[in-house]
Amino acid sequence: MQVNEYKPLIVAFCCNWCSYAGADLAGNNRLNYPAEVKIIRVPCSCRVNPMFVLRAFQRGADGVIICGCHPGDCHYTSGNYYTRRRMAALFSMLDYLGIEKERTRVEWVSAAEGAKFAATMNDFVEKVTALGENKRLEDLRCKK
Amino acid sequence: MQRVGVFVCWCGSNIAGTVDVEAVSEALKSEPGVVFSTNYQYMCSQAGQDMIKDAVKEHNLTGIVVCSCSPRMHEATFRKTAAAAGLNPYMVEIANIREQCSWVHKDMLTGTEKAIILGKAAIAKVNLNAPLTPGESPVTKRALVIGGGIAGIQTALDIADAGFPVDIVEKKPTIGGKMAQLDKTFPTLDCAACILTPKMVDVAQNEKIRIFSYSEVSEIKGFVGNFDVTIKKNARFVKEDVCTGCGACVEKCPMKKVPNEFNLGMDNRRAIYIPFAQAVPKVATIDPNACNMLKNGKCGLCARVCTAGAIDYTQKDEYIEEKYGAIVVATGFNPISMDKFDEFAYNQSKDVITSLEFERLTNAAGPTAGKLLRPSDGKHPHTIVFVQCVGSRCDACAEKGKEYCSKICCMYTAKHAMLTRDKYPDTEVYVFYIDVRTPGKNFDEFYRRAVEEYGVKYIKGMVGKVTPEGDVLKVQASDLIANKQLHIDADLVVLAAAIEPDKSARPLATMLTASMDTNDFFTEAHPKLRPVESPTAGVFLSGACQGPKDIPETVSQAGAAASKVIGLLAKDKLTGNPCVAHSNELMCNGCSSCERVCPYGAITYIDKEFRMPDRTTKIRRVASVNPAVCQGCGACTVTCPSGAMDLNGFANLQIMAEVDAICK
Amino acid sequence: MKVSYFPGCTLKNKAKELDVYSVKSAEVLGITLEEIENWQCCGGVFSTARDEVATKLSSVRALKYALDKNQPLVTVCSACHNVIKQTNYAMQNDKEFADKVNRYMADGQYNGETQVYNYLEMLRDLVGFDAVKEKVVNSLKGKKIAAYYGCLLLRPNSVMKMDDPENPTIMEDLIKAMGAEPIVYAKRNECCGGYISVESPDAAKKNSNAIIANAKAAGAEMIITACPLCKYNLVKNGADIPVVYFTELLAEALGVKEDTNG
Amino acid sequence: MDNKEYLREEIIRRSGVNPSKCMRCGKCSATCPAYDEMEYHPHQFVNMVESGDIEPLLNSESLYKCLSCFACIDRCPRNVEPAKLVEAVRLTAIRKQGANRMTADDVPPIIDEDVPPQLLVSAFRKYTK
Repeated sequence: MQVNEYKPLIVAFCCNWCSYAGADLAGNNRLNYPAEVKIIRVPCSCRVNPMFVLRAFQRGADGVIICGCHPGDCHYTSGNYYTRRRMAALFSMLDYLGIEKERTRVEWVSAAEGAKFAATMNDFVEKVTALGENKRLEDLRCKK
Repeated sequence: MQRVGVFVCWCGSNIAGTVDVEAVSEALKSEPGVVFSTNYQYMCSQAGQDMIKDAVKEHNLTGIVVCSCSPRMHEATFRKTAAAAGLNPYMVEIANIREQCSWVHKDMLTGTEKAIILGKAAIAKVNLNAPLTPGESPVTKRALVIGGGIAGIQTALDIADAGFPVDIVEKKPTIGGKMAQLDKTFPTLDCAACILTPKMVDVAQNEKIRIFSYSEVSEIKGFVGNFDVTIKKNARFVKEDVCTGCGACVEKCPMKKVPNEFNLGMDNRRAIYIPFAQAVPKVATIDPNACNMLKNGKCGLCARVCTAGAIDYTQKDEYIEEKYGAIVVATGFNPISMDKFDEFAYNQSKDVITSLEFERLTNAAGPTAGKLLRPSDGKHPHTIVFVQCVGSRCDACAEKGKEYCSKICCMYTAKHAMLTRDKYPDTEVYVFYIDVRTPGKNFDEFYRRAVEEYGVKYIKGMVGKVTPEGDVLKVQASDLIANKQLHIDADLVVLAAAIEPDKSARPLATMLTASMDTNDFFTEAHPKLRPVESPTAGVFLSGACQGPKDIPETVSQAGAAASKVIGLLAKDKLTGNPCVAHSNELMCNGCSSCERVCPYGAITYIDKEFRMPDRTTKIRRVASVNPAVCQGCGACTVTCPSGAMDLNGFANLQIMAEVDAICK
Repeated sequence: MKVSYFPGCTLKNKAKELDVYSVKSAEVLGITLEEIENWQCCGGVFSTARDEVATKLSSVRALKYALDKNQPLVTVCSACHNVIKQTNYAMQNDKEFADKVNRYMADGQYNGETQVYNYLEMLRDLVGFDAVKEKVVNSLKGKKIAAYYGCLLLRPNSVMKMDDPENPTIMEDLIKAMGAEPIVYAKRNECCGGYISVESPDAAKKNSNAIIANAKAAGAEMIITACPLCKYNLVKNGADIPVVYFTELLAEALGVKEDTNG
Repeated sequence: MDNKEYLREEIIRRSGVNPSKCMRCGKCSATCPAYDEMEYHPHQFVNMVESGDIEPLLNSESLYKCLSCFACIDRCPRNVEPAKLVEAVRLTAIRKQGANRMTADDVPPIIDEDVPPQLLVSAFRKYTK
């Protein structure tokens, strides 16, 4: 029996049109990925405010992944391009603050890529697990 | 505080097999706001839905959380249930504990644990939900088609056929566009005029269609269903409703040396002219840059010979305002200028021509009455070299040319080559190609026929230099298969010039707030699934304004655009998606950031009066979202530096609450 | 106005007409060509290789000299023009190359600041062909002159940015300004064969003959050029119409040719 | 990295050219004034460098036939700039010891009274290191 095995906390933002549907497809195909991944549905990956990512880390998340439609396939034409640029800037700032680059990721998952979704999540969780708990941005006042 | 009801679905064993539904409904009972929590075998069944309705009444619920399958599956179902129970449908949140929980996890303990967290997140969100009502706007049942080529003609005919009035705005004196200039059409070789002119007549005779020829769109305001458009009708100095198109004025006009644009300047027209015999409307137009009467008040011959009294030298530009429910862009294409490609000596020899000029040279109504004669000396050419991909498929960094394939050139070049060999078997025809691209019905067969039956010499390679010398064109080219440099003495060189969107497209896109790519082609709302719609609601795309297209493709896209327009005009009212952005005017600083990122042009800035604390009023510039146009992507909400912009249904606080619930 | 002037190797012996008449004509047009002190040969051909540094240093020194005097740099010979302009472009756009070069520079760094003009560009952009026209005292009216650009004046266009590389007009405009009739022919921007006449005189002959034939077919009575090597190849390969440097005609039109005879 | 691969990288680095941009239209060879003198033509240079087949080019006379007229550079629709590849390969060949193609002794027979210094300077630039 495994006791006290470290389980990271992962927040995944998925756009409604591609990645959330991709996650559904992973489910339809019964493709396993760790339960540590919790998905929040957003209309478009560009709806993800850097504030949300910071909040997640502040509240103790160990990794944040943002999934959107592939470039050129955005339901709203250009939203994922904004995501790509915003998050590149945010992640490099987080890296500077000590949130390792492996803890943050933007991934393009289409509605047909259930397998990719599961594989991405497995890989991401594995990487974050290897890094261990995130203590950098955690707000101790939030700890119960 | 909301009064939330939680309904955990078993989905048979789909959920209940991996998630302890009882434990979930029990655990969620103590969440803030939850006043009722239960579980049931099939929540989506009639019995399950009735259970929800009853609970709403019994416990006075103001919010509902269903822990079930994906919201993409049954969100709509449960919203209807809520509405039936008298609740606002947007007070429902779904926790996806099937696709994203029970189906992907095997262990009961982890499944249950995760389902509880997902449930908590949904409860945290629904606590912040507010009732939303979709906006409604009326639809003006009239469509505007901009551009009167085959794309615009077909779209207008199809819309009119469904019973809606359509206006066509065409900047030239006649509709017909590029197709009217063509000789034959591939791959069937039927004559362009024979199939186009009956359609032009149909347009003219259709009671539902109005043609604004020699006109341009000068202003567009409003949004889907409610566009206010100003059309500028240029003065043609001929009363359209009086002119009979008899042509007496044209015959008598003494200004005979005006380059004829319809024949691409290869012959001349008069200062008063009708572009071609089958023009629609068949009305004369005076070219103010050429007419002596208009320039210096001397002449007036046309007015004297016009028995109908249609000539009016004092006519002024006229502005017409009209309302439309939908706008179709059909502005078409033009061959690019050959100025930057003078290694082919287009500007140095009259006998180097573009393919469109070749069309006119072989057209029975063209400057040579259909005889293939060299523009320089009127002699029959015996050796013709066709050069493909002139200006197409160029590197983005190159200073000339276009990056894309112009798509139609391979086929029309094969057509030109074949027709030349058919009519003049004594003519040697060379085609220099990089690739021959013929992906269309009967296209490759057509090209093979040109090679195999008509003996057209296709050479894999490119022409490097054309040197006019005496009356020959010395063509230096490569033959990559033979690994040779060829030197051909040609009589005529025909360049398959790349095509580009019409220059009027860019300012039009600005007026429409429709997006364009870097090549000035209009962007479609979705490259695969919404190919004839612009991302801007109510704006549709027809023909080559969206990308290079041949006639069959243009016509099918025109029909598709028409059907989308009909679908829109058939509605009396448009119901919007209530999950749209809105701006907090007190926080907005008027920076325009949101306006710039909005792909739909849904955001405008208005000057609004605000009461200041000292009881004065102040005018401030603030963002205003048009809910009928906004599609709810949320790009603006993140861009807004002051946090004034938020999105209904996916508000900052709601998402933050979800994050908190998950991270607890 | 004073400008730095890079004459180049051939202008001091075989192509004196280019050098002397350039200076004289410019003087008439209000520009003083100040010859760069201790200039060195440009090398004749620009090596496009990014790691070829030493062969470009003489050009950089000339450019730096002009920068120190705060003057634009003017060349007449097509080859010098080509090498110096391409070197200048590399100094502006290839950081790695510029760093290497600057390690050889004795006093001060150079990063492509100098503006380089060919004499023709100087006439067009600094003097203006209308101003040239006003100064013409011996109109060349009636002469049918074909301008021969060769390859070095115009290409690569992304660097030279002198004129339309396929249908240039700068020399034709000069011919018009001098009162003569320009003859336009397509081979005016084709290569004469250049230095290949060392190894394969036949190849140079073939190229040169095609150019002469093309010019003559268009009605040329005379060919003008800015490049000594072009002139050499055309003349050596049997041009039966005169081939002269454009500066010679310019001096004639401006009435300063007699002064320099002898 | 084997020698073949190294050579390829070296040529690409030195020339600054990306041969994979070529779409094989052959316009460089169509426009080349020295085509007939060459064993390997401009489009073949691009193709052979791309596939790493550089050895035959190093031993070919074609290296010394390019006139540096830059016509292929200007007219290439894909901005591949074949002449830069020719130059880069030429330098690889000629920078080897003893690979100079021309010496001072070769000059006197060439000279006649009209030969401009520019001719000799240019020839030395292209035929020697």
